[in-house]
Amino acid sequence: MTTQVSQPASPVTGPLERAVNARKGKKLTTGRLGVIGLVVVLGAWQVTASAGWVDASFASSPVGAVKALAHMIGTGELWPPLLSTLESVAYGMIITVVVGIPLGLLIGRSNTLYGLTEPLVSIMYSVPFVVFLPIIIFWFGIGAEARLVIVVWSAIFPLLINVIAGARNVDMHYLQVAKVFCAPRLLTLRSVTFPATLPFVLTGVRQSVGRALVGAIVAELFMGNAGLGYVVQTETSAFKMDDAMAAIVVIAVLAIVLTRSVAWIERRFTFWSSSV
Amino acid sequence: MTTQVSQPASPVTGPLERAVNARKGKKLTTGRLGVIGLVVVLGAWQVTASAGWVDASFASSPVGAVKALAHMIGTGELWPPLLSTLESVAYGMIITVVVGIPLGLLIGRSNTLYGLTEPLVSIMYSVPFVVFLPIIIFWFGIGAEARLVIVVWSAIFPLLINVIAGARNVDMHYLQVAKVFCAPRLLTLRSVTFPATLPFVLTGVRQSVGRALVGAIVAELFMGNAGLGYVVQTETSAFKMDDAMAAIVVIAVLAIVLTRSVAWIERRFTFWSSSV
Amino acid sequence: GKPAAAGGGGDAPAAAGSMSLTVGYTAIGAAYSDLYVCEDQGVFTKNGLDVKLTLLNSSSQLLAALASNSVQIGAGVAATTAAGALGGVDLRYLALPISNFYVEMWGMGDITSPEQVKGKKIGLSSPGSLGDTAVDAWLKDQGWTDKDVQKTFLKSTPAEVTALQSGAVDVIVTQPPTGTTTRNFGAHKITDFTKYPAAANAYTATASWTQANGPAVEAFVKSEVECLSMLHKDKATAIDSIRKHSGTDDPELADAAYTFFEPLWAKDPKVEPTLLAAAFAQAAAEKGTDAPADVTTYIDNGPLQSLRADGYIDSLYKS
Amino acid sequence: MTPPHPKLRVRDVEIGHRSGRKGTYAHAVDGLSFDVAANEFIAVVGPSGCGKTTFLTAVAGLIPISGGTLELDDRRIDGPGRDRSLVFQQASLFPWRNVVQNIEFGLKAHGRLDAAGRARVAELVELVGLGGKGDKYPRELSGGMSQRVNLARALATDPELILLDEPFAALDAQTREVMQEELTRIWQADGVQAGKTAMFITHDVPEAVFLADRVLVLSRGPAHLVADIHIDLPRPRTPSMKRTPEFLAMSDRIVDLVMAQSQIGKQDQPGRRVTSDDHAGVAAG
Amino acid sequence: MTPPHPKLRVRDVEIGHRSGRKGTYAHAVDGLSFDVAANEFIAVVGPSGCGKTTFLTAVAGLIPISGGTLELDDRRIDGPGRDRSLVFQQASLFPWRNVVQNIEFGLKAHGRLDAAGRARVAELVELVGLGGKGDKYPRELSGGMSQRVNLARALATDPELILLDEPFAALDAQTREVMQEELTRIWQADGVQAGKTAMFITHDVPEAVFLADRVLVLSRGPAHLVADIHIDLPRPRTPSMKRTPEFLAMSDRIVDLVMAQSQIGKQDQPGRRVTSDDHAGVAAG
Ligand SMILES: Nc1ncnc2c1ncn2[C@@H]1O[C@H](COP(=O)(O)OP(=O)(O)OP(=O)(O)O)[C@@H](O)[C@H]1O
Ligand SMILES: Nc1ncnc2c1ncn2[C@@H]1O[C@H](COP(=O)(O)OP(=O)(O)OP(=O)(O)O)[C@@H](O)[C@H]1O
Ligand SMILES: [Mg+2]
Ligand SMILES: [Mg+2]
Repeated sequence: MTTQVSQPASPVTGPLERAVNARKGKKLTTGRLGVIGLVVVLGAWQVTASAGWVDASFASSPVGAVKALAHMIGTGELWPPLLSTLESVAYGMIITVVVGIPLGLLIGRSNTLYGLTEPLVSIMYSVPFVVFLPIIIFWFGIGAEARLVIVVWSAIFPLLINVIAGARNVDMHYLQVAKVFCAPRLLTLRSVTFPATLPFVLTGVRQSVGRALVGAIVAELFMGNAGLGYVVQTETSAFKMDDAMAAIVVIAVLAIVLTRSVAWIERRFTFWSSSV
Repeated sequence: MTTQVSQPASPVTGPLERAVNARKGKKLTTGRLGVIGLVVVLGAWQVTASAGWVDASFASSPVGAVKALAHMIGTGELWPPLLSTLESVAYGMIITVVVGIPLGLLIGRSNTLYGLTEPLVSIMYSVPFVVFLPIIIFWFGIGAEARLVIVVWSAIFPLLINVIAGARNVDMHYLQVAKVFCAPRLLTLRSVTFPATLPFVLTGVRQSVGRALVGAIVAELFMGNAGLGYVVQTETSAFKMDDAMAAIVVIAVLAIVLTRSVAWIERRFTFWSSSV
Repeated sequence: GKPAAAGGGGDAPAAAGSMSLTVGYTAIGAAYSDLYVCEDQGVFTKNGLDVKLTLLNSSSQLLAALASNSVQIGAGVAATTAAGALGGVDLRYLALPISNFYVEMWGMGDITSPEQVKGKKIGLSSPGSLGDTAVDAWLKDQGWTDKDVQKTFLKSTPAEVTALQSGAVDVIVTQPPTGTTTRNFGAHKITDFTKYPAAANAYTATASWTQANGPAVEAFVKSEVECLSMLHKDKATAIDSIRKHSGTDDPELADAAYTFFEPLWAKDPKVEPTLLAAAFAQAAAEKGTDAPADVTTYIDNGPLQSLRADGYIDSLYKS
Repeated sequence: MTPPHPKLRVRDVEIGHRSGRKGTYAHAVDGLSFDVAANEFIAVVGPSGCGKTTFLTAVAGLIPISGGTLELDDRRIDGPGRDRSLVFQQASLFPWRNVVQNIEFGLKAHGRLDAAGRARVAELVELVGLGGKGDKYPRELSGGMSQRVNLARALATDPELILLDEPFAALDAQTREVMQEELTRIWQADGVQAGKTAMFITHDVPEAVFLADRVLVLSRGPAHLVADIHIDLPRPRTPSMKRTPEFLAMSDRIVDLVMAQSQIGKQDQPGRRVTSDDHAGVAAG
Repeated sequence: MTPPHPKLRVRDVEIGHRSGRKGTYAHAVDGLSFDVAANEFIAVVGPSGCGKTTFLTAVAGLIPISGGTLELDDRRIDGPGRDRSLVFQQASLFPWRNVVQNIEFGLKAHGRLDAAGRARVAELVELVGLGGKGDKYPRELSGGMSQRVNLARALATDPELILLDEPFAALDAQTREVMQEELTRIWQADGVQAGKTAMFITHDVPEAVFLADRVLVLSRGPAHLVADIHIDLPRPRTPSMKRTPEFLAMSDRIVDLVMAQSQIGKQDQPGRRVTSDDHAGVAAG
């Protein structure tokens, strides 16, 4: 994704430097720019809070949140909820990826399966799982198992929808090659449909990671006695907005770290792709 | 997406019939299959409920839900909350699509913008907006405006992430054509990047619709006095699971109808595409 | 329509003298029957108010809604709203229709007495909810700490009941008439918390709004007093409203709820400073700050006093 | 002329495409009939857009025919088979596989990617002049290089029937000559391999004459057979034969036939001269 | 030989590609120098993979050069310009636009899609033999048809410098001849339009000789100039010229030059015979 010398921004200026810096430069820049973007937003937030345009007792402020965070790190209070949340997310993502990608490819490449599952996927994605909480509790209790169900439920549908869409949009030419060589279904799925779908898969995984985090947090909000979501919940109800925001900051950092990992995988596996 | 005679399922059997039925057949089938899939799931649910594997007082049952729904339709109770929810979803989707697609294309085609916004998008997508509810209420109140904010917040990020990913994966050849003819940035975005990204855009819109519905329902759950989510909430807390499930059924039907509309748009606008 | 300007912070009053207001409450249940009756019987309208009732999911959302002036008067657990007051939202407590913890503890199987709950899992709706605060009071009364039980927050009543039934928690704390439903699943009542006095269900508004909208406050308090009297005197009307608003169309359940709440509803809903002080103390302990020495500054009993003084309250209970 | 059990039997074949939003149906091949014997090398020529690719794709089993009979070894073609392979007109390489992996694909699909298979792939990489470029990815290849990978991929599975759709169109003279020679060698079954049948689409008539046992000339679309010309030049053929009068005459005749079918410059621009002298010139060009 | 102010000035040009996961840098063009005068028709030939497309893409302004000077009208080329257009080797049509819309794209990009523009597009559709197929979408086109749309798209903007990368590779003899004639006509600036400069990549040496004022022969990659051959055949040229001895001699000479550069069948297979007789044969083929 990142090495295309043959595609400078238009208009082409300073071709030589560009060609030389292209690879390393761009990577660094993305990281730096991200920091800039964050700093701008945090700055704006701090300014609005300091200037009193928002009430810091509701919106907290970056300074307050960082102080609270530092305190949480200092006392070590941060680690148990963080680990608890990470555990849910990790297990949930493993299940989601292992189940979601092959299933999505299968559904996407079969008109019958697609027809059968399409409305179900729509429903499961569009009905907030909050309304199914009693059933989840009834079947899975309120422990780690139920949290896992919620994380997977939350994470798998964005992945499925993306993988299915990708599999249905695979370039016909690739499939024809597979067909002409009588490639077995599994090989076609693994070596043709999957790589051809990779941009969709990775977009799906990226969203899944986000949704897994949301799922974990919400599970903790809704049936928690542990985890970052639980911290947010209790601190908010005690109106300790700085502490709540500190937990949210941790969630945000998690989100960035997880997404970056996916981006790294993306670069690693789609280097052959021709764009950007 | 549907007319490729040149791509029969492997192995090719009965080529003639296939060629003749290809177009109409497949469309009908998708619809029918979807119904079959739903009926199977509903049947399983009814059986588990009747057999007592789940307690119908928690999980309701299809028969109970349908009865309750019929009653809600009979008394006309259904329409005000349905309209209220639909209104939120409709306005939310208009904003989401109008803002999300161009913004996503812009971000995806600019490394600078991408770098700047990437972590923010990750955060906004991965931090459940539930934790920001107090801030949303503080700024936007608890009326239609706040509901709209929640719907858009909920809906726009899946769209953005998909459109950005699509725009970053546009086939280099297409962009080179645009470049060689010195196409202005706007034309390139509209006539090249956008159509080339369409499969991603539509996957994003599809998810957006789902998320908009979730957003509307959750907004109603959390600060409602109207809408289907509110109905679910009141009926659930009164333990009238059949009625709650009836509202959920309506949400599910909405989900299917909205998704189908997107699928229809998809067929309408990507007929030139070469797969499935 | 959106009730008020956005982003105004806590000091943006609605148009001075406006008689239309939004009242927020934080749970669905018979506890708010006074509001339901006021709306159903046109009491608000009669007193010149244009009131819209709105459900908010938690007391922290209620605080935000009050501070942004999207809700003008809110009904919530005083201990939780007090945390907001300590956090800088300048609140006034206007009325206290119930001054006990109106929740019960239900359990399954062999747990029959409160003592057996030690070390067990308690299902609650959310942190800072009435049930949560009630459990805290009860723990203190038992001489236990919150280490002695395991609180689990499940957000919604059905989730609590499900968790109880499936054994995920050992007991749950809920508002009537939910518990009565639980009985159908084999649960039994272990204890109720009505014996603990508390500023349970307090009506709150921001100081600035209260100052700017004296007539509206008076009209609201007057309506409130009248509706409480209707609850006491007219069971049929009360049950109708309960059935209509709390979603319980089962007459038996509505009756049970009424029977539970009737003795708890105050006739004169004045804000008791001692109860409020206790709420503030609890909030301060939670927050790790000092409780205010004098909570009376947070109380605005003025309208009630004058209603009492001119004999209006008494007149409601004659005949 | 036609053996009783031909390798490939084409009778009144009709193939169509459904196209556009409304799904209108149009014939690309209509009433095409001929037979191919085992071990024959068939070249197919015809005007651009007449239906050559469509027909070859049908023989490969990728699209169904809508009428007539299409039989391979007396069995109806109703899907792709391991006995056939196709050099696609558009290279259609997998961008996520490098040169070697692309060439290996067919063998992998057949479950034959053993040591011998790998050796064959390595040999093919050299053969198509990509030695040392085995680890390049498709987007790093030039047009001609991609086409050669495409060719090598089809040859790797050692099929009985090789279908080639303009495989040399993007190659320079030297590379083209070497490829022609290799193709002939492979087709002639050197060493252990059995003899093969080849069907070769090209626009280069001298190339068709040089390589083929028979040249089939297709009509303008929808394609049917216009001429079936036996090339009785002796084998092995050497490039020097291309300058002989017989060769030139044969080429000219076929070029005339193709030109008579071409849709362009006829009805559209009726004023344009099309003399037999012109044809001869183009035939040599 | 070289005018003082050439249209295009190429001096020691060096172009590279970064490739693979590790981003190794490899030269595709190295030390290429020549000039092109205004209104010249230049044909470029060279072995497959030598760097022709890379160079043409740089002239189009799509990729930067990494060394040397590349000037058009005395100004450094640092991006695409409206004065140039490119016929891509891979047709690269927009699959979401039909034939007419694809051809219109350049005009639309220039903001010149008025009535006259539309008329020109309609004319081009006829000219490339796609009359009546204007509403077809790319996936419904044959290989040759796509290539013609690609050609028409580049011609539609009426550029001063036309860059063509093997535009006729997939066309049959008749279509190719008509296209050659049309290209010559457009280049010669019939009617109101000003004269144009053309740079044309092909593997068909006789075609190069037939069309060009000068044929540039590039070395095996990284490409530099091997020969710069003036073709002094009179214009207008007729197809019959292709059979004259001068023409054939010229072609043979160029084929020899290209073959000497080709990487295949030389070091890789040293045993293969490459005689000048062979070359001649291929040159005519
Ligand atoms: N997928 C398709 N849908 C609709 N029409 C098609 C499709 N593919 C090809 N056609 C049409 O069928 C006809 C034959 O196309 P085909 O590709 O077989 O031609 P061809 O002989 O291979 O031409 P060329 O020499 O240019 O490659 C053309 O008119 C083309 O427009
Ligand atoms: N994007 C790229 N990345 C890396 N290497 C490339 C890239 N494009 C081309 N190359 C390499 O550059 C060299 C020249 O390629 P180019 O496409 O210019 O050849 P060409 O002369 O046009 O060949 P052909 O006649 O086969 O089209 C080749 O070795 C090729 O592998
Ligand atoms: Mg073809
Ligand atoms: Mg090239």
